[in-house]
Amino acid sequence: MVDLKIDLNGLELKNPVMTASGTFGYGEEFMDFFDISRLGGVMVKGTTLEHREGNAYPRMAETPQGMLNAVGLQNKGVHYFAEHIYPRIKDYGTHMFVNVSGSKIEDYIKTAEVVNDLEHIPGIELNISCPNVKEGGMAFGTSCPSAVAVVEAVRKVYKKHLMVKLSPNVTNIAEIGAAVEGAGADSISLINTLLGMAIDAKTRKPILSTITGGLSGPAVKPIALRMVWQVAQAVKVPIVGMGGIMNTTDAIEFMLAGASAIQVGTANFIDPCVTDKIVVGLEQYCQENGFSKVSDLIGAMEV
Amino acid sequence: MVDLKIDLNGLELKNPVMTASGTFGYGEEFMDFFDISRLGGVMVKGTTLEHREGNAYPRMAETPQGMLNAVGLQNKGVHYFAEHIYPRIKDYGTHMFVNVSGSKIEDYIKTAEVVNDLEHIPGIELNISCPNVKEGGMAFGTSCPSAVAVVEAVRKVYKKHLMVKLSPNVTNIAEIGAAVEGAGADSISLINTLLGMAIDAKTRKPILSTITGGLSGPAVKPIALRMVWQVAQAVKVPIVGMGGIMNTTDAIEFMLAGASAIQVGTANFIDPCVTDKIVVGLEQYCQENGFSKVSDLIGAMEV
Amino acid sequence: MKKYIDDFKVIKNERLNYEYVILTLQHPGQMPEMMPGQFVEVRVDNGPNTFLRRPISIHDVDMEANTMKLLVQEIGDGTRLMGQLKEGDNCNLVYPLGNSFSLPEKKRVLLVGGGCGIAPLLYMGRHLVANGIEPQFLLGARTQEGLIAMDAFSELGQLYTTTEDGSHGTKGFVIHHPVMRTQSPEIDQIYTCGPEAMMKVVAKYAKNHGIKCEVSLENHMACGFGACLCCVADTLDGHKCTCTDGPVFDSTYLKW
Amino acid sequence: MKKYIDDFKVIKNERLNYEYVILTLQHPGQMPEMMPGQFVEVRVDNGPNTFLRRPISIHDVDMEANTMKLLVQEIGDGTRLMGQLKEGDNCNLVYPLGNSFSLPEKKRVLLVGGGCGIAPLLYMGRHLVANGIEPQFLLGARTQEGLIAMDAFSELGQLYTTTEDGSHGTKGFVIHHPVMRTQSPEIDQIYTCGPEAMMKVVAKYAKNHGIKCEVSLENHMACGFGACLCCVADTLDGHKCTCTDGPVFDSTYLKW
Ligand SMILES: Cc1cc2nc3c(=O)[nH]c(=O)nc-3n(C[C@H](O)[C@H](O)[C@H](O)COP(=O)(O)OP(=O)(O)OC[C@H]3O[C@@H](n4cnc5c(N)ncnc54)[C@H](O)[C@@H]3O)c2cc1C
Ligand SMILES: Cc1cc2nc3c(=O)[nH]c(=O)nc-3n(C[C@H](O)[C@H](O)[C@H](O)COP(=O)(O)OP(=O)(O)OC[C@H]3O[C@@H](n4cnc5c(N)ncnc54)[C@H](O)[C@@H]3O)c2cc1C
Ligand SMILES: Cc1cc2nc3c(=O)[nH]c(=O)nc-3n(C[C@H](O)[C@H](O)[C@H](O)COP(=O)(O)O)c2cc1C
Ligand SMILES: Cc1cc2nc3c(=O)[nH]c(=O)nc-3n(C[C@H](O)[C@H](O)[C@H](O)COP(=O)(O)O)c2cc1C
Ligand code: FES
Ligand code: FES
Repeated sequence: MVDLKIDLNGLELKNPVMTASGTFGYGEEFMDFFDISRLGGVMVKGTTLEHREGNAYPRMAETPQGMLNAVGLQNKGVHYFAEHIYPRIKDYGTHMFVNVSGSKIEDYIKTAEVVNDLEHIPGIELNISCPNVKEGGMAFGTSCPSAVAVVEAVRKVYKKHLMVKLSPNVTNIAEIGAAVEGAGADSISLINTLLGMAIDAKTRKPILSTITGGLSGPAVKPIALRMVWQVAQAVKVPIVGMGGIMNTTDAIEFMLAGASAIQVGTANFIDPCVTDKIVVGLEQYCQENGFSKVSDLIGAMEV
Repeated sequence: MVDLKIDLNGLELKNPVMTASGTFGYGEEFMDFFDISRLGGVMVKGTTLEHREGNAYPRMAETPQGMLNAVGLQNKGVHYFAEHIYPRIKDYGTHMFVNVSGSKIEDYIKTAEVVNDLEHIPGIELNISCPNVKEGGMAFGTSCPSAVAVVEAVRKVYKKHLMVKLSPNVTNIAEIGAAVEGAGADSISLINTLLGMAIDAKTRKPILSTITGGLSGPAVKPIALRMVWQVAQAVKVPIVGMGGIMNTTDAIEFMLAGASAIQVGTANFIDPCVTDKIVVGLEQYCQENGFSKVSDLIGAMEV
Repeated sequence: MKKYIDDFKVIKNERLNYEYVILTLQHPGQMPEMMPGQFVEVRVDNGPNTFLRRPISIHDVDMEANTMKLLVQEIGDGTRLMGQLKEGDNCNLVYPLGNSFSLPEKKRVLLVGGGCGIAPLLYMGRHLVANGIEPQFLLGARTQEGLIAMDAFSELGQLYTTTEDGSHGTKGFVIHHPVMRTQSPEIDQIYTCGPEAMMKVVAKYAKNHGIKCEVSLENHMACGFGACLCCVADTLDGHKCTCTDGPVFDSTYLKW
Repeated sequence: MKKYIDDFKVIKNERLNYEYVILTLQHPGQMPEMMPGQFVEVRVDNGPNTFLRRPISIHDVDMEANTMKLLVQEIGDGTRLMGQLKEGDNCNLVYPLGNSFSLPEKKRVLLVGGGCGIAPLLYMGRHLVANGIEPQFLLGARTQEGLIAMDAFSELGQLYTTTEDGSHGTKGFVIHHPVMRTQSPEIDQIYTCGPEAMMKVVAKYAKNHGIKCEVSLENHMACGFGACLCCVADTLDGHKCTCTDGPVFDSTYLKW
């Protein structure tokens, strides 16, 4: 009887649980495990204008309660996506969002234009925060002017829900949140990965081919929660929180800090059914704690 | 037979292993456990001009492979330190450094002046990165001009080794490292804690009295390593690396990334003898890997 | 008192009920002296979600057998992992930590406990007996289920109980027990440990009756031995560390 | 093939030597079919230093007993914790993952393994036998100690060994074994799994002799089922996931 629906600035999610880009493929890898139409939304992998091979192997290092990745936006490009993947995934019964990445503003615009024409894609997540590519990526997300420039440019061509994903590798994330809101974002998601590094003391070499990579998983949760809370106080648009969510309790914490919805990333690798369990868990929590709507949790932390 | 000595820009450490400020008291708490004169150095707690009561309880939250603290520089002030604590600790047989904190440049200067007169204190660590105080603290460490201002001011009055401790809560730490080097730092230590937050989903309240606190422990190690590596490439002065060091292997990783010495913080709480073990472990590693001097490890990562 | 760090051997894990166990730990050699009210910091191995040590009171000590007992209430990951320790497992302790209960000036004392807060009271009871003082215990719980280790206490002195549902002893909270009314004129000192709400009520009662009262706090700790300053209590002299200046405080010294 | 996530029961932990164990895991119900070359992702519980699952090859399968075997080499925290699993423990698996070895077109095959890379070759050997093909195994190790599970292999076919120190079989690396010279004209297909250096030499040898060669890679993985793109191998078609397009690749398809 709990109402799990979330209003994401006009876009309705059946519940607040989404998957994070780059950690859920196109959803297909998870279909053996559970019915993905039960999710509030799926964020497909980082999609760029052109085909990208990504970075060289090794791309992964395990860290204390976390992992570093340096995938580097491997994907076949947005045209391939529109032609070959979109037809397959459009009827999955949940919102399939596209995570749009690029190295130049021009690329972001063109990619967004292509996705804009895909009827069943309700929105994009503008990734201005990828730490794993040489040009662009995170650079856009680490200063207000560049963040505003790319968001404004995409806003002009993209007519549906425009979510903007922030980088945590900044001094003042609230400022950048406010700037992208001003530039036309419909919602703000955070956090992308924190720039980190791992060294093998035996070989005395970096573990990743790219030396540095993006840190995700429970290790970053305290930072992510803090940033969600800071941004929630600085903007009016809804926030989609993520960073280290492993279970229902974590998801609730993000909502209490101010997130309207949450994304689960790394946890999918360890328990491919985790998102389904969180949907169930949120309903239970609301029931047990007398919340008739899950949306009552948003920003409900008592300071 | 391994030479463990480190030249910290003219100041000799008997080995690279130091303790981190705020995690080792004045060393006395650890004397039952091991002979602290075996350490390369001890960084005493954050010392301010005036007596400070610190923040209200609760000040601590456990997080995945880490902890948040919000102690807020509780200490009796530098005059009390000089009068009552210094005489006790000055002959501990290792370098006793003082971590100097403040809310105003004026305070930093006055505190440094007092410490400058303490013959057996070989250096200070200028804490421009404490996230747990309302005024000053981290604010100084998150922009180049303010970091430069405080370092230059203290440099004028402080004649011995001036270590400057950087905040990780910034967009570009290399830039700030270079700036404080230019302002006269003899060495640079990093990282202080990352600003984080914890919420109790049961009570729907923040766990810390201050809502946010500083994250330390293994969770932050990948970020700390990356920052040490970035700063090492941007400056010529020696670097003292820290953030999540729990054992010898971690210490080696920091040295390979470019640190001349390391500090151990949170790990002291779990194994009060950990620093002693790292001293032994470093010697062993050098022996087993054919390094006659531990200083050969500094920046020895092969890219 | 000198602090140690040692691997103890678990020689017994006695399960009292679904949430309480008593661990008996044996020192590898000659166990140093420990005082009632002191605690140990247990390293929790194999816990992906436990990073710091866990503070646990010394429940009982047997200097001849070189053993100590810990009474553990399983409330989270760390205590649950302790509850799963098996005979023969290692258990690494930093100990003994904190100050201790003082001996009373006169002979009539009451020890008031609730929940896992009864843990230090047993060892204190034994200490009192050894010093010629007859302890009286007043232990409270929600239900009969929560009243544990009764036998050990009643061996040492008179035992009174309360339960919120009346399933054992007097119905209500410890403060409602007749001993509080009838005996108060004769009580010289109260020792209390348990939920903060309970201790506050007891402390207030003691103050009103001019009875000296020592409370044992269970503030959250990162280190347990004075290195982190995380565990502070608000006292008349400002912030004091629960782990070194406490865990036992005179209740009137606390800003409650 | 449909993937599952299930709690298996450890019914046996057989220690082969100081660094190898064979775990026998039982499915709670009817175990689904699995192919040789496929692997499982083991959730490592109780590991403060292990966050991700660990990929382990399917060493053997018994469809009637609903059991599978894993051969685990203890090289780090995760595999060491697996080595400590006891009868009755749960072991959560995501399985079966990856592609599998192909059946050869002709009948003469050689399976070349080293280290824990011998793991998938046993099940493949069984599969070959079931398909009327007589496998020959060539297993290499540094010393005799590293040659394990020999009996199981020799039950299925001819077994050759090499050790670097000559303590068992031919002295040297697998590539130096006479079978490589004498039999190469007759070998139609090689299957190899083990250290990358070994596989590369074997693959080169196969190429030079015009023999089809399948290699099984052990790239580091975060998910094991195609979701993260961390495990890529460099192939003629660019980056391919070792966990879904592999772990078995035709050696000529790899950019080695
Ligand atoms: C001086 C002292 C003596 C204690 N004696 C006993 C005893 O004899 N028996 C017993 O069962 N318990 C005792 N406690 C409480 C015990 O330390 C906590 O129950 C335990 O730390 C909870 O850990 P957890 O992982 O099970 O729970 P979690 O809730 O998962 O713990 C999360 C974090 O909060 C801290 N924490 C949670 N609850 C408490 C608490 N009540 N007190 C202090 N820290 C807490 C933990 O140490 C940990 O850092 C004592 C506490 C103190 C300070
Ligand atoms: C498809 C596949 C099949 C495998 N089959 C077996 C098998 O049957 N028996 C067996 O003993 N081992 C096998 N391995 C190797 C096994 O996965 C690693 O030894 C194990 O992950 C190491 O984990 P650790 O915690 O013990 O070591 P650590 O060094 O602590 O691991 C640190 C990280 O590196 C990864 N890692 C380290 N070494 C390897 C490696 N060689 N391969 C892949 N990842 C690694 C771990 O997964 C972990 O993320 C296989 C690997 C793959 C990819
Ligand atoms: C393997 C991997 C690949 C990722 N790829 C992308 C990506 O393509 N685009 C993006 O915006 N974020 C990407 N991310 C970041 C996640 O979407 C998410 O922001 C981050 O992992 C934090 O959430 P988590 O801790 O739940 O994983 C990736 C993360 C991982 C671990
Ligand atoms: C309880 C606590 C108190 C601290 N107090 C100080 C302080 O007074 N001054 C300071 O510069 N850093 C302080 N720090 C930061 C540490 O010195 C260190 O920079 C940080 O904890 C990272 O190292 P670690 O992960 O090894 O703990 C404190 C950290 C902790 C956990
Ligand atoms: S717990 Fe660290 S000072 Fe008390
Ligand atoms: S391991 Fe994740 S895609 Fe292969």
